[in-house]
Amino acid sequence: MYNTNVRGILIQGNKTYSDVTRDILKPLDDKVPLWWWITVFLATGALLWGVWGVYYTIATGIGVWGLNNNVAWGWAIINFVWWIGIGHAGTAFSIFLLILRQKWRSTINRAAEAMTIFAVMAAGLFPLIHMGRIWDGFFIFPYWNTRGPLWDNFNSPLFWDVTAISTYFMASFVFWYVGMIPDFATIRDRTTSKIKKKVYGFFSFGWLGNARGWLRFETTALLLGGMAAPLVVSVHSIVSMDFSVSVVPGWHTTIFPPYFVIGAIFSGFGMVLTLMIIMRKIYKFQDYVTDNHLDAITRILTFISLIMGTAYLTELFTAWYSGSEYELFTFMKNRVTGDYTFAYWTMLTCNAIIPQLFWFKKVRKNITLVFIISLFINVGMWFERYVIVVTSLSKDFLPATWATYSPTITEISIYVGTLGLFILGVMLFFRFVPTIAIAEVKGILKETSTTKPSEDEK
Amino acid sequence: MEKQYWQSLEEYKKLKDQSLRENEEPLPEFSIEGLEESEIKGKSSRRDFLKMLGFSVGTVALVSSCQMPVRKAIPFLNQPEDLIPGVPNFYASTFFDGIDYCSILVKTREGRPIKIEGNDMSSLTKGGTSVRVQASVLNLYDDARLRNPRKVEVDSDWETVDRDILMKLEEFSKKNEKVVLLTSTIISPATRKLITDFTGKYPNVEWVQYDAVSYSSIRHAHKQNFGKNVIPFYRFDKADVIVSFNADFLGNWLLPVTFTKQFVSNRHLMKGKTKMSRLFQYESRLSLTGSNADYRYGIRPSEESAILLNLYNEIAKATGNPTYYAPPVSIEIKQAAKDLLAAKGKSLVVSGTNNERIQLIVNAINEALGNYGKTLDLDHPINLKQGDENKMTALVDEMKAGKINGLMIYNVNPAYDYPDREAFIAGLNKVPLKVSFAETLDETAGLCNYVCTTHNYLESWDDAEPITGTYSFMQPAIRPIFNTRQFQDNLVKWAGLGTDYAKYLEKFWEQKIANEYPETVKFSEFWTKLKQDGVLQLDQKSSGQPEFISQELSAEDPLKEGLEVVLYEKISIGAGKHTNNPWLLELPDPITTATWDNYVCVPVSYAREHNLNKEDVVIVNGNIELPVIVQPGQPDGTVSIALGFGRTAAGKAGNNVGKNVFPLMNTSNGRCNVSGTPVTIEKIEGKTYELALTQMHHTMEGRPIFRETTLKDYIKNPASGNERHKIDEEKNVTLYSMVDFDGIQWGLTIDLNSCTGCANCVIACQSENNIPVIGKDQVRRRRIMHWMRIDRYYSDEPENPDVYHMPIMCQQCDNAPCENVCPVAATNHSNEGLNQMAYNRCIGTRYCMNNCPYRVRRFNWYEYVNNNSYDYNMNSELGKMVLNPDVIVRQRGVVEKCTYCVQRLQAGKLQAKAENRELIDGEIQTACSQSCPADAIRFGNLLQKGSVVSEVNKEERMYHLLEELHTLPSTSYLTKVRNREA
Amino acid sequence: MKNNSIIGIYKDEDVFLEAIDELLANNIRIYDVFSPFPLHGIWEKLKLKTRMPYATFIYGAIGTASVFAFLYWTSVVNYPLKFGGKPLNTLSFIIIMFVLTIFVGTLFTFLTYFTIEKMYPGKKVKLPEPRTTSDRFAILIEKKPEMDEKELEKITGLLEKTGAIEIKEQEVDY
Amino acid sequence: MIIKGFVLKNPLKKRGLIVFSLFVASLFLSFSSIAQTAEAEKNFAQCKACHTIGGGKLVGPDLKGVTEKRDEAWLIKFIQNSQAMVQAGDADAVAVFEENFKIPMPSHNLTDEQVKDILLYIKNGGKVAGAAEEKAETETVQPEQVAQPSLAEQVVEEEARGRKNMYITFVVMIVLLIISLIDIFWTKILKYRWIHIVVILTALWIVSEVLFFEATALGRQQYYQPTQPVWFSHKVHAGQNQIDCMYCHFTADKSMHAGIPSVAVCMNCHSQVKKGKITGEEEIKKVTDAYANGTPIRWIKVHNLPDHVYFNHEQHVKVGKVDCEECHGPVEEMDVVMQVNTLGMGWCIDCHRTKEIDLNNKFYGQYTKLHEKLKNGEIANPTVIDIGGEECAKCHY
Repeated sequence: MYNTNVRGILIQGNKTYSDVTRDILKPLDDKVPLWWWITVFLATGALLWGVWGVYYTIATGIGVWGLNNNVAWGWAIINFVWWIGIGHAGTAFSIFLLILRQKWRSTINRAAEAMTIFAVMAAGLFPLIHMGRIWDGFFIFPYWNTRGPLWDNFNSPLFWDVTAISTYFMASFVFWYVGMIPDFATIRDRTTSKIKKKVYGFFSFGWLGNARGWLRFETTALLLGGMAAPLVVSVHSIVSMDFSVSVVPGWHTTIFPPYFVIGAIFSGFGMVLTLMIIMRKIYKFQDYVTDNHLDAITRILTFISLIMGTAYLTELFTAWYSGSEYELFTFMKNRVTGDYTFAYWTMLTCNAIIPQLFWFKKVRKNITLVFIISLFINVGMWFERYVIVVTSLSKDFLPATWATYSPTITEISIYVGTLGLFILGVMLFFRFVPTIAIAEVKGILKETSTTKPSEDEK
Repeated sequence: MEKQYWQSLEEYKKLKDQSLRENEEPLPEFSIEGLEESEIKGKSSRRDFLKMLGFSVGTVALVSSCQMPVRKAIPFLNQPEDLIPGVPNFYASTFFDGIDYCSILVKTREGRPIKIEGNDMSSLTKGGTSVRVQASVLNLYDDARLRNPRKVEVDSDWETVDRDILMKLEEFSKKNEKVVLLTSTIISPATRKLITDFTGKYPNVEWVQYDAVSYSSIRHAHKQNFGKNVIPFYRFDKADVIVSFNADFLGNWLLPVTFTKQFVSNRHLMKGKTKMSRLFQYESRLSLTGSNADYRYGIRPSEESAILLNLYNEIAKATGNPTYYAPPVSIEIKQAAKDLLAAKGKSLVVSGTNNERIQLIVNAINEALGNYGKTLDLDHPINLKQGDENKMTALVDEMKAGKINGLMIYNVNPAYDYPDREAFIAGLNKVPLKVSFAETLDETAGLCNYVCTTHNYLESWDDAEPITGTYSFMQPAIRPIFNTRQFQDNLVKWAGLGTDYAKYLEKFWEQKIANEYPETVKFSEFWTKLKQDGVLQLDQKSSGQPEFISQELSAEDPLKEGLEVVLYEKISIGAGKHTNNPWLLELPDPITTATWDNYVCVPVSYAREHNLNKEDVVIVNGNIELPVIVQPGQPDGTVSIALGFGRTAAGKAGNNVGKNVFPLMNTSNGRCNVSGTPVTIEKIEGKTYELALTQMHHTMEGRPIFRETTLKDYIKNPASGNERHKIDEEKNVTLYSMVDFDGIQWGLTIDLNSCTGCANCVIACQSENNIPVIGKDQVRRRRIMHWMRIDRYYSDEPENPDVYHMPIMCQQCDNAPCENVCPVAATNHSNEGLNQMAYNRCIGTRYCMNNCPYRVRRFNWYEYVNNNSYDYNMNSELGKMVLNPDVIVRQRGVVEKCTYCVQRLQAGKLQAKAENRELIDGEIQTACSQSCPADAIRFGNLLQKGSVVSEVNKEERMYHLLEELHTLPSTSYLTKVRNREA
Repeated sequence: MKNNSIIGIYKDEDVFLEAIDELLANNIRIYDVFSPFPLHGIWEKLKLKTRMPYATFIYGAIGTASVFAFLYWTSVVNYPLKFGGKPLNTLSFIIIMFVLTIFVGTLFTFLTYFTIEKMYPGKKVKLPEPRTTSDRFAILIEKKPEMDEKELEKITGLLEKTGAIEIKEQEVDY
Repeated sequence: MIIKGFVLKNPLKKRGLIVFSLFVASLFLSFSSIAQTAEAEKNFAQCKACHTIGGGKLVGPDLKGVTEKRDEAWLIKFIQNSQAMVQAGDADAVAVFEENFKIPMPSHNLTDEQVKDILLYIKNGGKVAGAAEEKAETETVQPEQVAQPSLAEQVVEEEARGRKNMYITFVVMIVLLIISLIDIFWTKILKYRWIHIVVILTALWIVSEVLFFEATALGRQQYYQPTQPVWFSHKVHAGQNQIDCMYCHFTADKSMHAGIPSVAVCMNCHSQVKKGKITGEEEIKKVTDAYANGTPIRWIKVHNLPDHVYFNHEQHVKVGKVDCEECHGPVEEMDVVMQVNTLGMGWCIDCHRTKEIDLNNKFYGQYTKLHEKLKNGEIANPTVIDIGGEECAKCHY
């Protein structure tokens, strides 16, 4: 129906419908491979270390982190923003491309959305444990109480954060789950295992696949997508307002919302790239996640990277143009030069310069290089948040209060723990959920295959 | 009430013992963790106080067992028939620890002192206090305090101790064997009389006064020049030109609170006043006074006499006095000489160096300028620092020779602070009867056979005569917590003059008044008023200006090579008397901003040459290992180290903090001087020691934070140095309408021209607001909890920088950035312009801390109460009694900050309402403004017409900190004006 | 819904779509259609419509209004507190209203979806042809009691003619 | 807040209000008629503990005719500080002291004018001229109060019953919830799903209501009624004997704490009154023993606020002129004191929102804008919140 010739063939290998089903469900049906166990073991270990970190923090006090009177936010917030950024890819992929009717998203969106869910889960952990009195954390909800009743401060970006992130998580999860229902039904109807039939039957909510069902399904998906699309913009805009609403030099800037959203999509796509390359390698999904897909992502990344570079330069320009000595100091003497030069230039190199290698077709086609660059982007985006949070706080208005910050082992453990959580989540997702949206792939099979997909399994 | 109390106490004890036997464990209400049973036995009803511990509950059941001081002491402000729980009582009293004097008011709640305030009726301190005075209330609740008298290292009782000592005393007296009473300087006329009485009874007793840091050469020089062994009363308020040589009179020298009051009284530039004094400071380290000087010159200690003599010659030439040979010096003195000559009779030259040669030159200069009788008052001399090191040296020699049979030591700790402490200890060991009158088992008390455990000064009766003719009165604000006895009580008892010093004191005064001032009517009325006021001024007939006897003046040749050490007393712990006070230990030094340690301040040039960096470790004179601070303003060829550290028997907080440098005292010229000992320092390669500094960056980076101008410019344009203010005001446009206050808007102003940076406000705030002490490690992590801090900046010349002290607390912004970002509405704005902070609502996101441009918000990173990791006063049942019951102790995970002492505001408003009247300007004061010795901090209602703050805010010097951010603070600052030619 | 149906099963998407056209052209009422993925063309042919977008719009509108009402009431009427010199009725409400509108819209849309689809966790269904969720397409034609042999034969004939690989008659219940 | 059936309507609250309003009314009326002696009546309340006017001797002598018997100046001095006079050796004072078994009359913090007023009041035979009718009205109410002595107990009973009902309902709802959940997924006995839904929703609603109610009550002590070490009845003292609250809790208008009286205060009367109406000698003996042995009685504090709340009695009693009953309930009807109000923040705020401030207090003169608004008619009656009574730092610091 929609010409996707621009992108060439989306699914390679002349798959039939049953091929698709079989290929995608293969990881679920096969014996659990050793590497899976090893990864899960390592991830669980990391997670447990993180759980220790969280326990230690809550039991002893935030003092176990390296924060101080001046730098009251540190790794926790850096990691929070980093994870939230990564959590943008899924929604950006599936929703923007859904609305734009980009068919090539079909093979990637499920994994990207899963990534979103786990990343948002990891992200959501940080504001929680970051509270000094987590046991009173429910104060943040404007619930009816017997204190007057006393409500919340609706001016606070943290309150906006709470609403935005919970909405985002809810919307992403619903969107992801609704999309999986037909696939669960496929497993339900196909499997021979009784347990699987029961479990997937339970989660498939009694899916039929009749015409009316599909109509409502598609409409719902479009509606949810339509509503979630502004969320992609708003969530990270609101996260950026945590910073830009404040008076701190280097934070107090109007460029933050677009800059953060773009940055989030950048880091999200970077992470998608990382995961996709691993996934197609392990599961031999080259036919589904084709080189063309990767090529498309790298092109987008090149473009975003240019925007990022522009944003960095704009920040510098604004600082200079504002004439504010505080802004100027933060940018010129505390980022470009100064104690945090390393972090700043790492950020700039990884985010704005290295991805420019994608201009070269040779680089784009070299999967190893693409993989390495995608890792660089992840690192660069982490440093971006580090630069924003730490440099601004450590040297702000009154020089007498300046202080440096370095993380403690507890903070590192919690970060590693969230990495463990994320990887564990992804591993479970690989194992128990069809990693590619079967129904959607089948929907585009016809248009993109060279032969009839209706043959039985080959 | 009184009788009943005693009755109940005895019975109470019985009941307690019974219940212990019956239940095998203490009743829950009365159990107190942390104090041993034996330690508090006999004081059982203290337990009720212990129970109350700071939280605002103040259980009223205590009425029946609440105790007052044994005798009814008449409170200062109002006369309650009784002690009312929940209502503070104020007792006028006096702080004197043998070194510093201050007239104070003691605020007590439910019978326990919780705060020291300045007594503004005192003609000397005028309501000011110093950090040590503010923090002294914590010494009352020091865990290191002895609970009982001791006999040979074990607790004993008074009967035994009395019997033993009396027996020995009589024995020695019969045999006429020498006993020495070694005390600190005693300024109490009654005690002096008592000692005379005591030595009258026991003629074999000799009285020696000893000061760890001695100023005896001033007395000796005046003896030579005027025939009077006195320290004149300096009048900095009458001096237009002050030239000070190593006299840190704003920080430590003699009467710092008085001198600060005097000094700033001549420097307030309000309501168009354009005259202010000029201070020249020649000094061998960067002192607090030097940091406030208009002209400051770094000199080597050995250069001082030469410079002074040159200065003298310059003046003598102009005044026609004889001149003497003076070695040439490179230091600029022309300006000082010119100004001094221009202000004859209105100038003052002082030197803090304990060197007779120097003091004689100083006297000669002052005489040549005609300052005696004008800015130096010989009729009302200062009675502090009466110690004479020659007597002490003789005593130590005699002790070593075994000629001393008894030594009674009161209020001094020579085993720690005597320069040749080994000699003292060796001598002490040869003395058969060693009696110590000490509150804690300090280094000296630990070596004694008997420790007659003394009261804290807040439990004692006494009087004081800091300068002749001006009296200050000390009365107990609490009944003794432990089984202790005042030093004077012992003497009274042993001399057979009764049982009780209080009665002796009253009789002494009755006689004194009857003899000297017979016209005074009823003594009982006089006595009541004295206890109410706490201070007394009695006119002394002037004996006339004595004849000046010229002395030959000479100067030593300055050293050119090597390093000379300058020892100094820190603003916080002084010479070691307060080393166990955690508040003081954690008080950042006003100059270095270091807490908890002493260190070697080395000059910038020396550090550059020898590749020394901050926190490198050096060995001083081959045996003292100390970290280094590269100190701007430290003169070349000198290093400075603080005294008072390195104590081994101070208590849990003060033990083994820093190193003892008393052995480095300079005793070369027969006097014991803090400066001038040649030292060597040697870097230990690769070894560093992290100091607990509160400030890492020392310049303002050209930002308009601290604004200053010179007097010349100020006269031309009162807004000079503050031009930014107008521009910022004009730029202040807003989307929203301005906040509209009705009736009350609290405001605070800080006059940077008056503020000396003495940090009194920091401790006053800590004491008032239950601010925890967090220890060295946490300070290193930059988590100090002080709500109020004093930022210190240097100007760009590291060799001799200008120093800026800037007190900063919550600015109570009307457009507070912190308020906007709190998600749970824990901080918001009150209708009185306060930036409120509801601790119980806070969930600890710390967003407000980030968004406060002034960085005045503090986070409770850990539970600092009842936590063994933070074993300071808040982890001790005794120490917690100092907590202010009106202010909550914050939980872990909560952000806290200055509230303009909202508890005081509420109490003050309530008083006005209850008395059905309007608020009077100045009746409500915050803790910091109440006791500011420099009158730099003023507090009041901005909306009240004619209130001090609203008037001050009209000054052209007024600006708000970071006003370009449009935070609209309620706190304002006034620019500093330096009295400089250019 | 329980009835007896004639089920035609197809293998190929194109054949299946043509078969539907054929059946509709022959005035045979198609009871339902099953496919492994959404076939966009079918809905128009079967004249299927959904009013969910309207519902979502209403949810959103209600969300916006109620959130604003809540914010206004709490911070202006019920317990007014001053924050940083901002007016009580602040611009900040816009952000919360925006986000919570989406929240309300999303939540109620998917609840509506599950409700009208009568889907819930653990619901058991028996598909007329299990392979329709994988690689088969099915057309269901209700076998009404009033239908005679001829009509039935016509239906099966048509199904066979349009390329059904299997035709069965069975009682369906889903 | 709690749905019907769980709500405990507090009958005390209403009755307390009536009593209070009558009290206020009588006060007000008498105040307006002869201000001076009305105050005297109030002041005389503290005398009533020991003296009567023509009612015979209690602890101290009958005061009828005392004004004729003694010189006014002497009386003023004696009332203000009797012990000082005794010790000073005033013959009359010593005589009176010894006549009355050497029970010292506590000194009173009254001005000369106030004492004169009281003497006038005594002269009038204990009546406020012109206010007799109102007084009668108040008196007629009093028997009613006394006639229903079990009000406090009723509340406790009702409260207990209510709680029991609540817990039962809670358990029933949980069971219903589980059953319907099981049925909807597994057993499927009931065909009509909407019943399940209704049951589940109702159960969830009620369960969360109960949980909310319980969570709110955490750390609060409404209806707390501990047994005290001495069986002391406020009903007898404050109710029947009409002793003024402030006679014993004399610091309530001076301090943040109302103060629990020392044993010495009890002994003012109980050095004479050795036998109680209800408990006989036993309980009073505890008090006299405590006094003799010097062991304070360890009362149990009934009304407790959390540490983070600063509450000041002086502000409310003296400045706000809030009656004791408004917060403490009708203590004069309670044998054993019970906390009748929640003392929660919402409860405080509710009062602050409605309580009008006394604009006659000169302190409020500085609120010029408020006065302007008042003049312009923008505000009718300024309440506590108009001067910041809703703000954090008024109670939390």
